Parts: sequence; structure tokens; C-alpha cells
Amino acid sequence: MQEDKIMKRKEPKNIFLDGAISPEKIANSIAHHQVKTNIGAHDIFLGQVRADKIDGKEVKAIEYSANIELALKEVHEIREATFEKFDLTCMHIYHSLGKVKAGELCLFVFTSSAHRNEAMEACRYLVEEIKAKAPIFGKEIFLDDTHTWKVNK
Amino acid sequence: MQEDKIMKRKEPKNIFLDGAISPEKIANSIAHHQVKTNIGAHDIFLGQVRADKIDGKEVKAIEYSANIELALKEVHEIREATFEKFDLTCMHIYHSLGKVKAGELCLFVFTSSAHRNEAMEACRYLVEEIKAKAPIFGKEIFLDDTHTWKVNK
Amino acid sequence: MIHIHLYGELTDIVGKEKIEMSTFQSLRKCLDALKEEFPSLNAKVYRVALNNEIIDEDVQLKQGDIIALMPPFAGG
Amino acid sequence: MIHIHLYGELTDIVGKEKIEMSTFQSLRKCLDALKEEFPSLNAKVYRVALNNEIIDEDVQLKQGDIIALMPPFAGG
Repeated sequence: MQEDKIMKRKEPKNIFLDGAISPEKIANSIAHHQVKTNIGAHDIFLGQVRADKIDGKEVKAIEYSANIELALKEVHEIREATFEKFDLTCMHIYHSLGKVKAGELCLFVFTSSAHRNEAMEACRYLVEEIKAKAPIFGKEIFLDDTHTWKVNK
Repeated sequence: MQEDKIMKRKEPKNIFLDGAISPEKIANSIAHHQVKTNIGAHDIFLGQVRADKIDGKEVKAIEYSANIELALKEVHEIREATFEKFDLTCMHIYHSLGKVKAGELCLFVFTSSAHRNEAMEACRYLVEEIKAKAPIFGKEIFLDDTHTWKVNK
Repeated sequence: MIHIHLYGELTDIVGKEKIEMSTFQSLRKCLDALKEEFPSLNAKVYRVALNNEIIDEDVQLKQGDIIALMPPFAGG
Repeated sequence: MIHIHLYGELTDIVGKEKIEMSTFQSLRKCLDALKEEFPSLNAKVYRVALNNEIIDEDVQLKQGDIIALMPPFAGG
């Protein structure tokens, strides 16, 4: 079990999904943790595409792209660092590629631990690290099909 | 819309559910937010019953009870204070009453905002406040049907 | 009558969730009478609510008051 | 040949996601040649990765190297 865990951590996992992340995927992921009875707390962060108004034009979707190989490498390192820093049972990270409509989900970060502090601190850390270090790009597509490029605050 | 929101905030909402909180309930709750296209970030905290070992005996379930009327009053005040402190689009709080088996979910706190910082800070604040101020009690039932009383750390 | 509502571990000590007391000059006297009847309560930590308000100081009671005795909260 | 991979907004400027450059004495010289071809790049902020490693300083290039030019990240 422990060995299995260590081996799993060594190869970068895929985090990318085609299109929006469905609420059902999140429910399934939660349900899979019910056999792990050493978990006391989960924290889930979800990023949702906003229908932002920019210069009077409304965003209808974001089309995500990434430097996939580098992103997976960076996220792998973030994952390892997070396991070092926090006492977690498990963590899951998913990000959309391609088109995600306003109101749909593009990021799903899920941490689990025996206690709430670790789960919540780790989730926060992961979200900040992913936003800062993963080379992911968002083309904001307006209702009139023109576009601009998303800039994170 | 604004008036509707203010009115809703005035009467204490029920937070209690009979038995475990299902992953499907969480998925439905997430799905309901996809029409709110001003949301950019959700944070979800889930409390899960641990199969703790206490003096060699394993917890198989927690039976939750509460001073319901006072709990609803306290949570209502926590909710109002959270809306004051953080710029949230919405928040949802559910806690189980009755028996919740190890591995099942007993607490569901859900915050949504335009931006991640508000959603995550508010979720953390809510969880701490609910744990500190809501008169909820947990009877930890062991495999041999004896019990002890849960104490929060 | 004063209605006493017990929660969590305190229900184990008293053996039920609700009892009634006829002593009601003051909150403290009422609780003292209760502790005399159930001495194990002396070793316990609990918060007191009077008619749904958490209360720390002693007050006069009146007919029909509801006192809630609540051990440390354990939600979540 | 040096392979240049462009991301995000930079694909709008260059008009495609991948181009090749024959200038490869050094990373800086290669990027200077690229900016001469696409002057709008001068106004842009981007990070550079060489063969999947983020790099800040100038280095010698070799045949087949892959340079990624990445505007500010916008995940989540």
C-alpha cells in the first residue's frame, strides 16, 4: 500500500480533461473516498468560468490551452511538494482543455486528510501554486466570437 | 433579486439532514450554481466520519444530535456575519443528524464568489465558526455497540 | 416548573434528555439542585442556555423557563 | 533547426503555434531574430522554457532544441 503510493507519486499524472468538468465527476470522486475511513476532512476548490464583461463585451466561453508536457511536470512537482508540506491522505487535480462555457467548471482541486486544517491549507496552497506555475492559457471568447486573452489576478 | 436575497437571509434556514450527506446532493448543489455566471470560484468543505481507534476500539458510526433551535440561531448569525465579512455570491451549510457511518459525510459547507480568495477564506471561517458555536454533539459508536462522546480538537 | 434539556454526554448521566425541576429562585440554585441529584455532573464541563440564549451569569428564573445544558460542541 | 512553440496570445502575433528558426548560436540571438520577424513580440511579457525547463539566462543552443514562449499563465 505504502509502496504503491510511492510508485504512483513518481510518474506525472495527467490532469487535463477535454472540456468542462462535470458535477458528476466530482460526486464520483467524493464517493470513491468513502472507503478511506482514516479521512476526516475534504476540501474541494472549483474554478468556474465567469461571464465577465470586458469593454462592454460579454465572455461566453474560455478556450483553454497549455504547454501540456511542462504543465504536467510543474504540477507533478507541486504535488510532491504538497505531500511533503501537509499530512494528506490524497489529492486530485483536474484542469480543462478546450472550450468551457460560462457557468461551467474548469478546475477541480481535491484534498483529503484526517483533519480539516491540513486539508484546507493544502487545497489553498495547491490552487495558488497551480495558478502561478502551470503554463495554462485561456482565450476568452465573447458573444460576438471575437476574443481576448485571460490574465490571472 | 436583491430584495429576495435580503429576505432569504432574515429567517434561519434549516441546515440539518437526516443521516449521511450523499455525493449526489453535493453534485446537485454544484450543478445549480452553473446558471450563476458571476461566480468564478467555489470552495467546498466536507466532514467525513473517521473510523478512529479509541482505547483499542474502532468507531463504526457517529450518531449526531443537536440543540436544534439554538444551532439554527447560531448558524444564522454565523451566516450573516460571513456575508458581511466576505464578498460571496452564495453559501450553503448542511449537517447530519442521526447515524452517519465511518466513511460517510456529516458536514457540507459550500461558498461561492467571483474570486478564489473570498470563497476560500469564507469557507474556512464558516467551518471554524460552526465547529465552535453550533451546539451539535456526536456519539461515537464502536463496533461492539458501546459508545463514547466525540470531542472536537 | 423549569424545563431542563440535556445534550450529548449529559444525557448519559441524567438518563434522559429532558427533566423538570421545581427549584427556580435562580439559575444557580436550580443547577445546584440538579447537581445534588446527579453528582457526576460536577465533573463535567458544559455551557448553559436559558430560553435559547447562551448565558454566563446567574439570573432569576420564571415559570416555564427552558435551561439547556450542553457539553463541548462536536459538530463536523 | 530550432523549434519555437508559441502559447496563448503569442500565437495570435505569430499566426501559428509552432515555427522553426535557423539562427541558433544562442538563445538570445534566436529570440532576437524572432522579434525582428515579429516586432509585436517586443511589447509582450513571456517566460521562456528550453526543452521543458524554464530558463532565465542566455545559453548556447543545439540542433533540435525546443524553445517555448509562454505569456502569463491563466489557469483556473
